[in-house]
Amino acid sequence: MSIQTGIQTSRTPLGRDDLARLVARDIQAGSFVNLGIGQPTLVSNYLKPEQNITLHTENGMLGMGPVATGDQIDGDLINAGKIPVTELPGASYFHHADSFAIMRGGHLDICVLGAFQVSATGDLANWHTGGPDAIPAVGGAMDLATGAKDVFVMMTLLTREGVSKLVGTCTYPLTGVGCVTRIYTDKAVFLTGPGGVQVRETFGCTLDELQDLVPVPLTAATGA
Amino acid sequence: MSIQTGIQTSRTPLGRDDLARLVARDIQAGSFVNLGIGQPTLVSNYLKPEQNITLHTENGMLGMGPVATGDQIDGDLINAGKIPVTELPGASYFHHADSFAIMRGGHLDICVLGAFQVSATGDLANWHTGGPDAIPAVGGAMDLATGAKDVFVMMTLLTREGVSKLVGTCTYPLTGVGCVTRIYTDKAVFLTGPGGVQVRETFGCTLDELQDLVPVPLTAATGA
Amino acid sequence: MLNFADSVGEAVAGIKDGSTVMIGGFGNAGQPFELIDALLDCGATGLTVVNNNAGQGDQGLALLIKEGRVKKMICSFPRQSDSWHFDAKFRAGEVELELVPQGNLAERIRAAGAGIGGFFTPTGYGTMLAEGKETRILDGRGQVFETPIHADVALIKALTADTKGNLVYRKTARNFGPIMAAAAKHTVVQVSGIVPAGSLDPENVVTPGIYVNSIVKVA
Amino acid sequence: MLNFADSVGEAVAGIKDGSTVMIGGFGNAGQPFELIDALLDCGATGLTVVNNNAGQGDQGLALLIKEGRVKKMICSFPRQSDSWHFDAKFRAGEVELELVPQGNLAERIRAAGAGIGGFFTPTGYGTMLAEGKETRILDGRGQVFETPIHADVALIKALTADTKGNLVYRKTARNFGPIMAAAAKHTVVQVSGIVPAGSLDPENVVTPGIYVNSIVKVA
Repeated sequence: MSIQTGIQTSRTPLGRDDLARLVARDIQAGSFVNLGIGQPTLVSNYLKPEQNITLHTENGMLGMGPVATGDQIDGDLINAGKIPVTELPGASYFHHADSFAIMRGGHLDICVLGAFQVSATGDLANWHTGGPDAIPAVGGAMDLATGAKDVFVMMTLLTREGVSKLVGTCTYPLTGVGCVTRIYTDKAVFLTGPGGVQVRETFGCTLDELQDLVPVPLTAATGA
Repeated sequence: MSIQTGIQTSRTPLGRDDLARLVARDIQAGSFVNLGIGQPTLVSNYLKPEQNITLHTENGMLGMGPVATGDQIDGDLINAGKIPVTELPGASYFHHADSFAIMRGGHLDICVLGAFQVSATGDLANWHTGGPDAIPAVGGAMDLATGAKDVFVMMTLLTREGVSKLVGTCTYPLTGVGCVTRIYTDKAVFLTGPGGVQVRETFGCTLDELQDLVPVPLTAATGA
Repeated sequence: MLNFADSVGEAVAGIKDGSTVMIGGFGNAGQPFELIDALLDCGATGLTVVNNNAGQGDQGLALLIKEGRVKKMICSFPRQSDSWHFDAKFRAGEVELELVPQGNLAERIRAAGAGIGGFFTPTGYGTMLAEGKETRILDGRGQVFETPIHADVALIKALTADTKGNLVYRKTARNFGPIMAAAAKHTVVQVSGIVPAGSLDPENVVTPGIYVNSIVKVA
Repeated sequence: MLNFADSVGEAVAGIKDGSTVMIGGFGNAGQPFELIDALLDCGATGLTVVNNNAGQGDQGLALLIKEGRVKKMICSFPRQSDSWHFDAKFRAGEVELELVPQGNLAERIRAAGAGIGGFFTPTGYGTMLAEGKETRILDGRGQVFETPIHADVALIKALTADTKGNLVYRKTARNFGPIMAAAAKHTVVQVSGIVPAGSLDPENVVTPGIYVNSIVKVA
């Protein structure tokens, strides 16, 4: 499969499952990956056995398997979303400091996170609306954002109100500074980095149409 | 056994084994203890099973047993002095950072160390002669001196040249500052602390005779 | 000195008003429910509680908060669909919250047990959770100074203890147990079973007995 | 990507001149003798070596030092009765020494693996090993600022690996292996046996495979 430059690869926007399938396809074989709670969890449905991906869950496990069903359900074996899961051959358990050392020490190849906003320079906001009455809760979001070698964001490009979540500067409280390397949305895949925001591919829109939706300058990616 | 105040408890100086027996007797039942290389190792010969002492060795073990002999010798089971040892029921192994966390986190009740010099305020010098041609080597001495709840020193009171190793200020490079709580010597047991140097008991000399040997003010201990 | 308690009540009896209490568990996995219930029964109040969350539903830590025993929560994720008791107390200004990124929480607890006086970490740099904290650039990255979290007491759950206090855990229920045991002055453990010293393989001990003060078997 | 090498030579082939190489072991326990011999054979020079000691007798690390491959040693205990090669090179000014208290060595290696930018510790405070270092009073104690030790390569020895790279060790041979595996960009492990994934109990894995890059079985 070759990825061409800033091209429209789908005539329609991608649904959540298609987006998850795309992220799964882009994860290099042999990678160690943490999938955030929510939409990123869908990615696990599309990882292929031959990719030999090892999933990490920050509550203390490598080699996490699919969600547990029926007799598999074991209260002592849960993921970061507190959902019962299973273990795969070659799994390992460790305590919380060792588990976060894996994340914070830069050992995860990729983490996939949801987002409220991502800035043109890769700042991530995904933990707190900043509302005056909101009770803040952060969990492991900042450790994942700061620690993984690559941080992939999955989100819809626009809010329900039609406002771009890809922004010049985040208005929501930050999770991490300059940490996001790729943004997977229903309308396009963006690469963030020193060269500004590049568009790898679009779904159901042209690059020009995309630019009209997004308040930061876009260029076509010169390779991915 | 009751310990009286600053009294002469032996008519002669103590030999190395008698001193080791005394230290062993003074270790409270149930303690976790690290015995330094050299003279302190002798203490293990006099610990009684009913004391239920657990020995730590900083290369990565709790529950160390006696020195290995014959078929017990196993190159993968050594102590900090690199001598083959044995394991007792209830032992555990851990890596170096976890092992030193035990020492540095204040979890050992007692460590027993040799010394070149101890100051009146409990400074310890036991790792380096400071000679211009000496190659320095520190090992775990500073971690033990700084980390254990109580640091007991075992040494002869005088050098071969007859100079007191209990000093006003150490002239050798320090291992730790204000860390020593007790000094076991052939001539006396000293307690160091905010109240200055107190003598718990003497061996083969009176308190006055001891004071003549030592360049720091001594008082009789008011209790131990 | 290691103690084997006959009941959870006896195991938590020494907890004083105003104590800092670490409570293990992530979700229900590894939560020492019986010890938390005993803490509620023993009446200690004015507590600072360290836990990943701030109580769920109408049980355990949530009840402790509801009853006004908790002066301050140190946690990473207080807001959950069923954290209504914390939510109410927090909005009423009746419980203080120190919100800590989960990895900083784990590392700060680990630092306390390991005798580390403080450390720099990139986690939280440039965010509101680093406001007012010392920062510096190290290894080319902005980093935040974080300090150890010590506790008077840890209440944790393990699978099995031996008679020397060595512990093994089960699957993801291990979570905070080992680091909290090391960070607290007094560690109380509830276990499903107690075996003679020598029954656990020394290679597989997760928490050495040196970190454990009181063990109680719960049904 | 995890690689199973056919020989120790293949396993160390990528080590470049000027690399920082961590070598596991304390005394002979856990020393990866075969990997060190292969490092000697591969010819890499100008190395910074991190090990608890600085070579013993006429083998392994001592030979590497004798042959002038080691520019700098970072260790806690270089002086031993049989460390003549290091002694000679050091007195001749041909090898640099960074002497580190053993616990600081372990904690600095651990910090590198855990993403800690630096930490304060009481160990060494007020001694010549803290000279020139930043200090501050924390928790009422003088403490010294220490920085992580990263490495390009770690050479370690474990007992058994599974096909996912998970490792278990044997007795006190565990020592520096787990923390060096996490601190190095590339970790090479010599093992006595390799078993299929699923053969090691997930509760008992000491080094998860994420830290391991190359595995070679030695006789």
